[in-house]
Amino acid sequence: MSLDDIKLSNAQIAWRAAQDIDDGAYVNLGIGFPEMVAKFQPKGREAIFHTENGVLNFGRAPAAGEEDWDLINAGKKAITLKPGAAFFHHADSFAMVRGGHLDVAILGAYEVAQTGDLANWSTGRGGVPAVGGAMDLVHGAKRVAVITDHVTKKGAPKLVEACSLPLTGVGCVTRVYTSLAVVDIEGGRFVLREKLAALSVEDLQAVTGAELVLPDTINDLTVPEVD
Amino acid sequence: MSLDDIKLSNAQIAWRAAQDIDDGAYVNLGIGFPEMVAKFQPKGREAIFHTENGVLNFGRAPAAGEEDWDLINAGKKAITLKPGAAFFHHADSFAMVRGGHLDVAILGAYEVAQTGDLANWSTGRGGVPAVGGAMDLVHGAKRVAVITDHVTKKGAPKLVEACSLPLTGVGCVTRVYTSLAVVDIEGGRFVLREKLAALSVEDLQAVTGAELVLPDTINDLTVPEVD
Amino acid sequence: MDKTLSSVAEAVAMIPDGATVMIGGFGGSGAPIELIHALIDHGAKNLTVINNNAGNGHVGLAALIEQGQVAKLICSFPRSVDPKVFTDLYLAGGIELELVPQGTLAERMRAGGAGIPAFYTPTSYGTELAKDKPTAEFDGKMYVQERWLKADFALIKAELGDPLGNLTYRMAARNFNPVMATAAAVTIAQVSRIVAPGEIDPESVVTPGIFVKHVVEVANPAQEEALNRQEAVYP
Amino acid sequence: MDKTLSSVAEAVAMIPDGATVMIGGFGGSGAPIELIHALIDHGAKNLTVINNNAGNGHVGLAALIEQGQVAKLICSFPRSVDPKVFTDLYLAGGIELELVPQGTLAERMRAGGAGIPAFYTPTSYGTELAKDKPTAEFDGKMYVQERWLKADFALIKAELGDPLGNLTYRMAARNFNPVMATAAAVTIAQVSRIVAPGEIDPESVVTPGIFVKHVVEVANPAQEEALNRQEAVYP
Repeated sequence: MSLDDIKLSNAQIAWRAAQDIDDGAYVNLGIGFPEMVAKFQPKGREAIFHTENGVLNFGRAPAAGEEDWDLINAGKKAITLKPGAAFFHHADSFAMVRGGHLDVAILGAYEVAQTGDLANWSTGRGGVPAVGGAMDLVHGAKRVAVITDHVTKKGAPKLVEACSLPLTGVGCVTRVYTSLAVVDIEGGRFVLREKLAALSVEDLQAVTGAELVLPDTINDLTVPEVD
Repeated sequence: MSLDDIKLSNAQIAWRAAQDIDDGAYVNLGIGFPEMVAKFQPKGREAIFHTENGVLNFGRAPAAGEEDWDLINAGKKAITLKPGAAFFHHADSFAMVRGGHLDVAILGAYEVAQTGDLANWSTGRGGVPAVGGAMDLVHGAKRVAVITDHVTKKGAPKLVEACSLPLTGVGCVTRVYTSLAVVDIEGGRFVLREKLAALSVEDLQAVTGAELVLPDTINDLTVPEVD
Repeated sequence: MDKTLSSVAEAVAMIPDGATVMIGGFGGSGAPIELIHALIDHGAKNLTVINNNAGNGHVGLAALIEQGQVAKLICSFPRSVDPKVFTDLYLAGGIELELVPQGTLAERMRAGGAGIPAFYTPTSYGTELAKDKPTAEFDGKMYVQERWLKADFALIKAELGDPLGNLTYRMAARNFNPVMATAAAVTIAQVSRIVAPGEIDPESVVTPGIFVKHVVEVANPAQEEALNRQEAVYP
Repeated sequence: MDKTLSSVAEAVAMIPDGATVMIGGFGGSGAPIELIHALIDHGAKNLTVINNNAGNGHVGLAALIEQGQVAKLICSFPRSVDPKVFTDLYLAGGIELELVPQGTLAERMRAGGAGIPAFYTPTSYGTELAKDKPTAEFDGKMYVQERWLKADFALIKAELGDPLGNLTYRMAARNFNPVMATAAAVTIAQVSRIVAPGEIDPESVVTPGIFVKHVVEVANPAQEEALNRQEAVYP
């Protein structure tokens, strides 16, 4: 059995992360893959999305041709407003982030360490460095979660004892949603909460770069087909 | 000749201070006596007044009975708005003060030292201490001026070598308008710029608690009758 | 999501003894009189209150102090025309006072709301209010280090509010209210009118709802200055 | 008082070689394209530019960089879909880069505008962007000390402006513009429309005029994103 045959798609990882977002939660979704989480809010719940460039309570992308390029998100994609939106400037926007007013931030990762350290801004390989709001977003949100494939494209673990890439933040991540499992970070350890039923703990441990702590209850990670 | 016979009234001191305020200057006038300066803007000039509690470009007091008590100045007196006014919150208001955006702040004084130190918030005699915005206003304005009687009610100098009362700020005052003279503070010395014509330099020095530096030109302090 | 509550009594019921409470307003403008009076009725004691002043007359904050509910006051200017309640209690040793320059008070709250644990300001350098505070030199000038200021609750007064907690204010009644809204764990706003989401232009929102936990409508709110001119007393 | 100027050329004529210039905008929204293009025409060189990004395509900031007028860029995110101009120059060693986390960039400007010479933030603690910066512990948590950021000029884009310099913005084009307005010695705002004093509701003013030195009307301003979709090139 290849991991590729059973692993969750990005959309499925985003779906799983979305299930943990409460109604009325203030949420920032990182640029790219994390933006997908907004699509999968459970029925009856409505989170309020924040974007660093100064908008609260934005909605879906407008239809092609309907874009107003003064109304964009941090990924520079066109957005729309929901009723009860607000505009504010960048300093106020990051006061919301850094001041602990967001309930959840969901980010991508190159590596996550069992200490909660996150590396997601630099591959350390030269070129033009760019950090954006990543180093701010990992601080202040009540819960900082990561969504990621469980391993790199080359099969190397992304959940590790210590990050090898330049850090985005120290001890900031509390939960990781991967293509194979849901793992909490508690007391400097990875604690396995959910895993795909088709995968043994041993197989999961084999593709994880640090020891998985196994609590009494490990739930099946069950995600519908979504896209 | 008694000083009381020739000295300027408070209104006249305020008039003199008003002559140094440029058209379009952003000005904060301290509570009480300094508020009087607004009355004496020279014709053709219009300063923009700032009040700590979050208003720019306010005007005169409304007629009695016309007050709206949500529209007040830092002295809690009712004010009116001029066209082009703006409201803002307290942190933004003191960002204007501390950030150096005001052109002039004019304050009262118990004592001013030749070093530019100001004491104007506490008589040091117990009771309930209260500082308000005084310690903020002495920092940031491009020019911090004081208006004051030249001596205390008991005749003691208010321009001194070093303040004896609790300080409001260190080295912050650059010009003092008194009931007898206009004195600049430069390089830790009082430099006499203007004095009442009826008063000799010696008589002025006698009621001043620190040496007055005498430049080549000392102008007459000439103020019309005003009230 | 609907952050509206049905009464000021319900809004303040959650405030326990010993809480730290920011109360908006500058003098009488922007003071949430109805929330304060509800807090008097509620009876929470041993409170630390943060306000610019110490109340006036015998309503609002002055009344809260008069009822003996305030153990400590953090403010910039506890003197005023009629500060008798606070003055008498303070001189009798019945209430603790932390005196903070007004701009520093506002900036400490702003820092609390913005996740800035400490900052440097020229304000109060070389004065007795900077005693025992760390200082540092930047670019040849001396500054005082100040810490953030946060609270368990903020009681604020706004003009319009919507169910998401977005707020506008009325003229100079804005003052400390938006800053306090950011610095408290639980911000409770009394508003003159609750409107539907979207009725407040997103460009004109002063306090975005993320800073507000509860909104309660108080139509035609009392104005402290007006009450005092009528020599009102609460309760 | 009338802060209006008659043209963008007049507005930027005062910017000398070697100046530090904040330029508003986030991506294409809120970028003062006409002011930037006037600055290209003006030709000031050896500039230090502060912006969130490094420009896109061959207009606006990217064009200013392409003309070789920028010696140093202070920004958070110099990568984008079409960052070729900056990338090529940077990799060739032709432009200096100071990389700052986005929230720290905004807060450093806010501090510059507010007279706060330094502050502590959790952002970047333990990362290579905090290398050589002072750190301190508050309440058991570690923070990095950051310094204020100021500029000689700010070129910003607003929606309405009046002769006193009061400004409003348009949706998310607000972004860094109001913060930069506070942090520059001379702030020059291009606005879509100049209105009479009082036409902007005092409750809705976002940037009070005290922060603005000059206002110049640019009706129907270009939008960077739209220009780039047309593959526009300047000059």
